[in-house]
Amino acid sequence: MKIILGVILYIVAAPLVGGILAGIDRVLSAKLQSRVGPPLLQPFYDVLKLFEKRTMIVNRFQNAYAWCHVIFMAMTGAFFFEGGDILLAVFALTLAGIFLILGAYSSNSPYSYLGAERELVLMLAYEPMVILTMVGMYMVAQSFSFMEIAASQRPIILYLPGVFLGFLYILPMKLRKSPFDISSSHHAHQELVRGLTSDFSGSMLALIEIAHWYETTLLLGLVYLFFSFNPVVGVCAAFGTYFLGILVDNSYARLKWELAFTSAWGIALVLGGGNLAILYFIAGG
Amino acid sequence: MGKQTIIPFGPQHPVLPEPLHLDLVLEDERIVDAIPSIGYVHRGLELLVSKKEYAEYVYVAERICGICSFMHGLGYCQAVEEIMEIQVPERALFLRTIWAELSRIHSHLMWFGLAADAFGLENLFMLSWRLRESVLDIIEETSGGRVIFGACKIGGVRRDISPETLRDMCQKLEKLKGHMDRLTGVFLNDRSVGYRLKGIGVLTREDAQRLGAVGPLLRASGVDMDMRRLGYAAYERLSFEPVTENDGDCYARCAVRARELYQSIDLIAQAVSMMPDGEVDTKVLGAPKGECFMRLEQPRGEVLYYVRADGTRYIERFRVRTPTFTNIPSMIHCLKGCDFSDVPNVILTIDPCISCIER
Amino acid sequence: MSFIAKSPWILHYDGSSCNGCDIETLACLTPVYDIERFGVINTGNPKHADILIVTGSVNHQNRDVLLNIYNQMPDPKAVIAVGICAITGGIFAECYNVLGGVDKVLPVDIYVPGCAARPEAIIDGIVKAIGILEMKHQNMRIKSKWRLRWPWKSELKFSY
Amino acid sequence: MAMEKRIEIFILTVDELVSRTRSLHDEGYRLVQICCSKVDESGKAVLELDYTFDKHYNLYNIRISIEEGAEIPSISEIFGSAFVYENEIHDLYGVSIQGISIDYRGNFYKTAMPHPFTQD
Repeated sequence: MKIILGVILYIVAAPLVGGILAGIDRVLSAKLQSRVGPPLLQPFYDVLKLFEKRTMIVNRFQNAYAWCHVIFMAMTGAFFFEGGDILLAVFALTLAGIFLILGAYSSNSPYSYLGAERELVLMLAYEPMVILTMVGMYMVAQSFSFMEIAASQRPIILYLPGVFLGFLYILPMKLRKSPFDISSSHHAHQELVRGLTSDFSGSMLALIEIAHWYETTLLLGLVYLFFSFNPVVGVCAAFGTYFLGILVDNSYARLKWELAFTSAWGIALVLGGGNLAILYFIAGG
Repeated sequence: MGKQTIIPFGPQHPVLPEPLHLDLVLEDERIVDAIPSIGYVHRGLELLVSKKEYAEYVYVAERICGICSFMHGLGYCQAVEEIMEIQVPERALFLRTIWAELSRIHSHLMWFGLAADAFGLENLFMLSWRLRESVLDIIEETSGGRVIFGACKIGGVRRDISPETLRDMCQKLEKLKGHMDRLTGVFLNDRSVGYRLKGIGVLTREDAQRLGAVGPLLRASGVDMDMRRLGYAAYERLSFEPVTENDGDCYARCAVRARELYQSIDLIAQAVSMMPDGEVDTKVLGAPKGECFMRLEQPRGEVLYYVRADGTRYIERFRVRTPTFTNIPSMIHCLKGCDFSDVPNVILTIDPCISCIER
Repeated sequence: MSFIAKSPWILHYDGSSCNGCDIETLACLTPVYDIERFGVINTGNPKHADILIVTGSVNHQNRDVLLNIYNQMPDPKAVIAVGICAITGGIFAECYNVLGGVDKVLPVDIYVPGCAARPEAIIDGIVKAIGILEMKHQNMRIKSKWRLRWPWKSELKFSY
Repeated sequence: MAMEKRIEIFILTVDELVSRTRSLHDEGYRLVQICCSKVDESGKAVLELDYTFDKHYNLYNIRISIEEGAEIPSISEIFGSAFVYENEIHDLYGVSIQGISIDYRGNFYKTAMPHPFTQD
């Protein structure tokens, strides 16, 4: 019963947190650009407006994919925050991403097609680091369960500083922020128009936006895990990471997919792999 | 050989607000061919000479393009003055120079913003356009308009600038220099910007000359050519050296424009210090008869006007060859072989002005 | 008050303008004018846009492009004609290749005069267009009896 | 450097065009523009093509006169950038130019009427 209540609470609260964060992002970005910027609740207005709009679709599969995307994204978070297996959560997250890619592929527009291709490359780029993060957490906490990792009194960050830095590096890819907003960006001023979401409109776009809020919450939850020995530090670290993301977003040009791919693998190998190897030898020796 | 995809780029595209249409043939993400097609902005304004009198046509000439509007008006006026052998007062020549250089600063700052937008640095876009507003304020203060300001007319300029305003202008521009240092510093020194610009869309010196490139595009390839050296308006009496770079890539084009910003401020300061007193326009009587080629240096490069008049109040033939038109072959050349993600950078570093191309 | 009034997303199309009105439209987004205060985003994608801003007159070639863009925008939507060229053709009305103002092709809701239209005027036009969007939304609501368009009520309307 | 005063125009026939262009190219000239204008010569419409070249800020003009609808050779083999001007002249004036390196076949400008600049 407690779990079901928790899941419901998560499903309601996560998009609210994600939406507020998106609002903070837009206000802060505007301030960094010496503008006034929109109201804090602007992302909610946007999504509610999109529900008011008529939805134009290219084919019906698109709707199904958008729905699957948001459902799997919500489910992932539910697994994760209700103490499920983080490994399972990460695979469900990947699946949710795949549904969005399929949705973009299903429309015939060359822009969403290229966006989908780039998103696949990005997925290849960030996935190793995500897996390494999970492995690292297992090595420290001796468990894949979220509850047990969160409950462990060991400061995971001290054992996994390299993994944490690697995770920070791939975070902009997942959050669709500069320098890695290659497949789809918040500001549609790139060669792919809106890339992945070019062909979604109205309520389908709103669903994708909500899914993105779930994803943001989930990823910040993963950051929290590194600092879970002290909840206050953990929450501060999660928000701090997000603000760092905003800062980086505003100070870097968009990079190209080759660099995104090679650098993400390099960092996963050096920082992630190196960290795990040291941990293994220390633990073993 | 990979699968080929054809990406229609434009006419409505967020990277390039103007309606240029390009069919990009892609192999994976590499461009193998780019086929431009134009005509979305074509109005046929060269034919308007038969409907507007020669003195009235200045307004049309100014609206060839809203960015270098003053220079288009200036070029047309100079061509007609050349045919009619009008002596333009000294003061008017200096005022024309000042407005032309202000237009150049505003155009280059606008370009910096659009280029930043093209490589996804929104913050820099906002910064450049904020600086541009201060230049627009100066233009508005002196002429009354922001982008199309109708300050030029045949025989002189439409209004004078008071000495106090000129002094203020110099101070404001001097202050602007400090802000520009920050802006150009990011463009020229930031690592991620350099990654997007260095070695992209290289145009060698030979190719640039063969393909008829002009303006900053040509100067970035190491060719020293600047039509201001012809000495029109007051340029004859101002000292300056054309800015050149040798690499010919997007970064070099950025660097050329960055240095031209400072050059323009310097030229304005020189013009203000040498400003003579006197009238700002002469009376124009009669109608032009004859023909003339007139060349100017616009922010985008060399522009050529051809005016042929037969002694009536209507000009017989007016032709303008704009810099972007002659830069198209270079643009196609640069696009081939680059990545799809470089397309906005390459197109923007040519600084395209589509309404100039198609008139 | 509906949410469309809080987040009007614009799409900018340059008909055959001289760039004067274009750069002023873009200037609206930048720090001095900052139209994002009203929740406006320049989307660049017709499928996401609520307001179509057209600068410059219509000619034979961009007529179809304009219609295509308009048809790809989901309802409710509004059209703003910015600048004298977009209203009547302006100084170019006599050119052989110019059809005239945007209203020859699309139903225009707001006319913003000027050559070039000043950013203040453009912002005013967008704020007025928000009122029109809201009215159109009310009409849609009366027809469909739904306040929100529920996601499963989408229609197959556009295909390539 | 002084302003270009009265322009020098060298009037050539169509046959001389390519050879003169080639020699200018070899001398290091650059193609500035090609311009077409319609003139009335004693009641007969004639098209005048101006080929403008530049070297060290000095203009060099070649002018050829042709009748409407006549054929002329392309110089785009010599000056790569000539193809934009030649396509433009073809679309706006209806001059058929043989052997343009990138030939749009009348699709460069899509205008309301064919060859608008020759209409009265």
